[in-house]
Amino acid sequence: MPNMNMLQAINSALDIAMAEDDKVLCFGEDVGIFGGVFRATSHLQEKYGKSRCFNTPLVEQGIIGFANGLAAQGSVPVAEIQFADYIFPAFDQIVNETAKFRYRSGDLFNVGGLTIRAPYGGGIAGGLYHSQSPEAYFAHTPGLKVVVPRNPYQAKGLLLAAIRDPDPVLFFEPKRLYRASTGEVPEEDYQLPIGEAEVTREGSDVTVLGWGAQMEVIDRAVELADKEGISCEVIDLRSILPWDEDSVVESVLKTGRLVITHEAPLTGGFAGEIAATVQERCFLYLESPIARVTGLDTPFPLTLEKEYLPDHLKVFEAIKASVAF
Amino acid sequence: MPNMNMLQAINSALDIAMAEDDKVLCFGEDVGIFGGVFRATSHLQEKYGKSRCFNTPLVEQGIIGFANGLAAQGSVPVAEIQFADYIFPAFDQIVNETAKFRYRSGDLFNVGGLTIRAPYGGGIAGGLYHSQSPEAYFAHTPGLKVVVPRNPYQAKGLLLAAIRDPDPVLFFEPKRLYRASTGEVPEEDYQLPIGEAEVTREGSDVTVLGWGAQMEVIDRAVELADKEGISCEVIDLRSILPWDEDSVVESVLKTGRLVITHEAPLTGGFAGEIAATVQERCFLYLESPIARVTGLDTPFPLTLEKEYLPDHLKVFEAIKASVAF
Amino acid sequence: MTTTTDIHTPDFLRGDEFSIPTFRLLRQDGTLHEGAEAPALDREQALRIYRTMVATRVLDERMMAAQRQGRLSFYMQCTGEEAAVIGAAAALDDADMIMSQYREQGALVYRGFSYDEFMNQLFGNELDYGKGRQMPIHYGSRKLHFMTVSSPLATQIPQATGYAYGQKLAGEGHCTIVFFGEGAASEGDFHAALNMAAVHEVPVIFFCRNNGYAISTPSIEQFAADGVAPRAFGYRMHVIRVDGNDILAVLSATRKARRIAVEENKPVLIEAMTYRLAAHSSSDDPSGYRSKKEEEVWRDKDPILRMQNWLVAREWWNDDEEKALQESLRREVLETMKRAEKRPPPPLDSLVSDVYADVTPALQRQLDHLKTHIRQYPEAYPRGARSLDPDVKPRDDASDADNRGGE
Amino acid sequence: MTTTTDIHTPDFLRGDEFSIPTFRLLRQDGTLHEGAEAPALDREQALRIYRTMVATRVLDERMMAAQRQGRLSFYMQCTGEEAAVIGAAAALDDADMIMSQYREQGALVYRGFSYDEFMNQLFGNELDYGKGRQMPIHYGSRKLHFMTVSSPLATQIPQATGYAYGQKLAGEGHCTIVFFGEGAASEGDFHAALNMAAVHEVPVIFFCRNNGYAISTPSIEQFAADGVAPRAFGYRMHVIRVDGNDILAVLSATRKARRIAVEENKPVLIEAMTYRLAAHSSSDDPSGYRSKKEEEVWRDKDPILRMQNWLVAREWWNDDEEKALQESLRREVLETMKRAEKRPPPPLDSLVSDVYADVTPALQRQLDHLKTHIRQYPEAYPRGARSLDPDVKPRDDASDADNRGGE
Ligand SMILES: Cc1ncc(C[n+]2csc(CCOP(=O)(O)OP(=O)(O)O)c2C)c(N)n1
Ligand SMILES: Cc1ncc(C[n+]2csc(CCOP(=O)(O)OP(=O)(O)O)c2C)c(N)n1
Ligand SMILES: [Mg+2]
Ligand SMILES: [Mg+2]
Repeated sequence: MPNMNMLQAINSALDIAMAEDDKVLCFGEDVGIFGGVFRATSHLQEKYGKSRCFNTPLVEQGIIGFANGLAAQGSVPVAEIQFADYIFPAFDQIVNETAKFRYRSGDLFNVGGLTIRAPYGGGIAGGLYHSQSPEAYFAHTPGLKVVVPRNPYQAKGLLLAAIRDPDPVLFFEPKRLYRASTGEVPEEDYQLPIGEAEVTREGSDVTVLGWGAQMEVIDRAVELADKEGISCEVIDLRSILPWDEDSVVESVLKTGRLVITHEAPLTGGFAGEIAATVQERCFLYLESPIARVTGLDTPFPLTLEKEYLPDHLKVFEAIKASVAF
Repeated sequence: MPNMNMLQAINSALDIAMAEDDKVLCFGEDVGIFGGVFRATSHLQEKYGKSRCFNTPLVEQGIIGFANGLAAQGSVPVAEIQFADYIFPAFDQIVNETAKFRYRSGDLFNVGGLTIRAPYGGGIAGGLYHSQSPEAYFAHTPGLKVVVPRNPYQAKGLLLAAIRDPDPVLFFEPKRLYRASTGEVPEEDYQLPIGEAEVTREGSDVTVLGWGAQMEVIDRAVELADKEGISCEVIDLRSILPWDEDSVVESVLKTGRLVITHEAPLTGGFAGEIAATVQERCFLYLESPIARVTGLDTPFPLTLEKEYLPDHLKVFEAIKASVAF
Repeated sequence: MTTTTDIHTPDFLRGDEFSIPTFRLLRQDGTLHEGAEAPALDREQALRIYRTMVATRVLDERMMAAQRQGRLSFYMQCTGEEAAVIGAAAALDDADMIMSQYREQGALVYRGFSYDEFMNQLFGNELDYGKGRQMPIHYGSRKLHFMTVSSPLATQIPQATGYAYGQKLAGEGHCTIVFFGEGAASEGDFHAALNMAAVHEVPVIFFCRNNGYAISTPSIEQFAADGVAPRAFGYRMHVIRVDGNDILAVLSATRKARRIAVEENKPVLIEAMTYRLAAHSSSDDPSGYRSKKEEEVWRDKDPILRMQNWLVAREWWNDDEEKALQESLRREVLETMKRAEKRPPPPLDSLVSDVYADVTPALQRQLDHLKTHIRQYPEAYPRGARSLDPDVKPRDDASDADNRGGE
Repeated sequence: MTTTTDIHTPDFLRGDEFSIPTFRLLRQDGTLHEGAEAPALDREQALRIYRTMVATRVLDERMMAAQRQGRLSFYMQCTGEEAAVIGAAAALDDADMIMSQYREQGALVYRGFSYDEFMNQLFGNELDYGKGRQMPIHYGSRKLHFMTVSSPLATQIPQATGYAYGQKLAGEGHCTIVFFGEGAASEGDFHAALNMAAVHEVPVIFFCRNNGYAISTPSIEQFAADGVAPRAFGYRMHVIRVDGNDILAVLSATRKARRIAVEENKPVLIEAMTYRLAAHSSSDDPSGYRSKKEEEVWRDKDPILRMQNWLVAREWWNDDEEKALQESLRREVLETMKRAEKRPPPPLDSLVSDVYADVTPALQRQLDHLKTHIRQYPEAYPRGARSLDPDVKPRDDASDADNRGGE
């Protein structure tokens, strides 16, 4: 099996999807000949022609409006938003249109073919507008699916699943892992399930939950905890919407403790939803308060990014506090 | 004290603010001579002239972009979005610009003068696009304040406070109460505090929390509970962001139980944030799981609106379940 | 990039360098303008168009009356704009996609949407294709290639660009027409849509109904320019302005637009100058923002009468036929309305279906919980209860209609 | 509404009915075009402008080099567009508001922003007005009436309309100029801004730098029309296209634009035709999407050399002065850079200030919690730890610069 970084894995998924189905199209700002500013769409225009892989004008609301129309027509658009921070001009098209297309028409029309890819997250010295993690904004929107991969293998399998999923999917790619995360990735076609969390490590004392780039942070924290004799169960949520309540609940029923971490600000972040659900479903089994380790309730900073981010030390401290409660 | 409905109370607040300060401007779609589709800005153009109260072209992103610029210049814009469902085209201007203006400039510039008014919520046979409650989308955005009044008295006092607040405020008005809710409202100027919840009824068995139009629903549920001998403490959160954690926690430490209700869908709704925070701060005092009574995780329906909405019976059942746990 | 001539003095253009003329064929009295030539139109299609216009008008009048009686929560009329909408629809292939704003029911009538189908949507009953989820007038029909209406303005415009791009790739010779008001054209989505369509050479017809108002806002407060048409120059897009009350001109212009779209893969902008004769919607009262006199001027330009005059002059139509048509249509409206009103609401399960292709486990749990609750309080939820137990008689309260929004 | 002439055949306009000429005064050799007249410009202002252009170029060259050495995480150059930006700034009153996109540092230099001030922002140190929160090049200055740069494209354009509306109400005779690229002009916010400015008669100058590219996307994939200028017709707005490498033409056009804006309260659109000579940013490599040959063509149109030729011909400038200026500027860049690099980061408290006018109790709790944590692991947070205990030496890792984004 070849070794790939996350960008290569994503490129491979797009390549397979486009080769298999003429209806799959990739477009967005600079995704054509340049292959996107991160090069996720490299060589696709060469291979599949300008009508299937192309630059769009610089207008996110137009990109998603166009993609909604294409999907309603029966095409399978994979639209790129250059940075997740720039998805907001398309918020109306996503939240009022994409999400509600099937419901409002009584399933006469749907945009299930649509996938929206966007690099998200911090750790790259990007400041306010190249670092945001907007998953929670979309997770409050029935009709959307939201998926975040943690490594190249996951990225390829989940992206292929997203493209073929009968519902519209927002696919947020942890950009600080684009080149940093590498691993074995099958060259051929495969899919990973959407809507299912994955237990990446079993343990008994506390459940530690995250997604995307935070999984690496969690792994480091859990190693520190391991050295202190704390046995952590680790869950990668993978799908933020719909999320796999049952797997999380099952784990917490076993460990009695839960630490959730994400980069987005605390207030209104998706950890709140998980904590609210878990406290309800595991009430009598919880041995300590569910802890959230997140970004601060501020815009994303630059010089003090390290201080802002929920890193392994902060997660480690939360694990210890949870177990010691 | 005169009796006013909520629209009259809002109109009175705008009138006072414009009379007092030349820098206050009101604008939006149809707010000029027509006074807005709900008539909240009636007579303001007559009184203060077309340059201070006017129709804008039909473009929400422009209305808020324009308002941001005006506020940065030192004016005090009160922009109306005709329905909260139509605020999403302005999402980028609000979330990336309004919210981050002061922070990103190190306080060189700010848009603290800005107030955005929008009617929100269901119960008027409005279906998907005249019923939404989008407060949670904004509550995940540090830098914004989000306020929701429950009756005419609150509406006037909170709106005057919002206009004068040094930070940008989103002011969501429960439109089903516009004419339905009436009460005594002072003619003169007064303000109610932003960021503070209000205990509207004291009780000992369970805390019931909501905002806006849900407060009426809660009142009806609490009466039913009262008849069954359940003593409810009722809290109107009033400010969703920043929210008054301490008052809520104080109440739950006393009652040991919490039921939260909002019209927006469950997943990612603001009740999740409150539940997550309260379970952490009141862990050892909770006698039952924190319950959330909300809209379903679907777009807002029409014919089956009654079935969809978190009405007094659903809140009542949740109260009973919480106490019986 | 641009290759233009040079100037050496700083002369600003002012936007008044040119004006866009209005294309007209038919006078109000039914005669043609001098030099005008009617488009090819046989009796059959002419009558299909005319009957559609009358059927639309009758539907609108009756349903607005029904709304005032409280039988319906909300309604919007096409009145005054029938020629613009129906003339455009008649110029298309019936399999071309139509994306409308909300005031284009005439196009649906033209394609064969029955009064029964209208009524089911208006009353949100179990036969409504939209399953009673959207407000009245949010029609849609897959078989008639008419995209379900969505309330947020202008969102359909870039969607039309995308839809048409897909049609171009599919290569079956179809195009998309997208309708919108001169108000909606102020949205950012308008700019996105036209620019992308021009860059990507998409077979789409942008059809702007410039009816003078966006609710209460007159077009002079909507834009400073001479209408919407001049914007086409900014995209190097084919454009025409047409008398929107002139069925022949609209038909002719849209036919030509369709040829440009389908044969050259070029987008086209049509601005139809017309007037919203009725209130914006059943929630609106125009007396607060415009004069009766202004309305009268436009009532004299009624597009249906104009076509009737033309038909009568050709002896394709007469008073008796008119009377018979009106009567049968009125009867049909009342009958279908009664049928639709009586039909039960959509089943409770429709609350959670179609959010996703499959109902998620969490949604199923929410539905189950709701069912338990409704069984506990059946009187409080007559519609839901009836769905759970079909023998329960619906006992809807009329308060929905009183409580409607103000838009 | 519109009063236009009538036509009776369906003739579509195609957008090629007119073309917008380019206003030019100065040839590359420093002589004026025939018939051209230089704008009023005394030696002092001419040299202020020229020195600004050179200071901008030197800053850009040095900082891009510093970025390549890993001293800086990110940089963007104005190179090739100095005449457009600085010519426009020079035409204004120094108290007019400037809202820039991000490539307009020349306007800041013109207003007197010092290299020290630039460096403090670029290195995000404790003296950065923006408190180290935004990426390099996001300058702002309240005293110089230069709005802090914000990365989301085009958001500043409707803000400029609003700002200028406020200026009009204030009645002090000021206007706002807003800069943006031809790429950003595709955003919906552009349409909103120009339309609202025209309707509300706002003293704003929309200044489009059409430099041929938006990152890798050439302008022919950005729009089908002849540039951005023709869009003005859609708003009935004054418009001029100007040679953006011609300082005299830009100055002259913008002066006239300012008069129209301030005296007539009318918005104006200026399209400056220029070229982005450097990469989009330090993260970009243009060799993947454009030819060296194309770049060479534009290098021969260097706006600074062009002005130099003009100045030298008038004997307002000579080689020695040039050499001395270049040397002193280079020295100053290096000195100020060293100073800025050494300065400590902003204090830890700056993480939570300015979110609101006052720090909320919840944010204060989050900060307190963070402080406790940092005290526990000071080595892991050298910047934060130093702020808590100023004696701790900063031990920043250089990985920031390696890990930068790809834009
Ligand atoms: C995004 C959005 N903003 C506001 C509204 C509320 N609204 C509904 S119709 C309307 C006026 C539309 O005017 P126009 O586009 O000219 O169409 P017309 O009603 O004249 O046919 C407004 C403001 C909406 N539906 N969507
Ligand atoms: C809303 C938004 N979308 C995308 C980006 C990413 N981006 C930054 S610069 C740029 C190109 C801008 O091109 P143009 O406006 O022509 O300005 P230029 O760089 O040529 O000066 C893009 C796509 C952004 N910053 N904001
Ligand atoms: Mg209109
Ligand atoms: Mg450019």
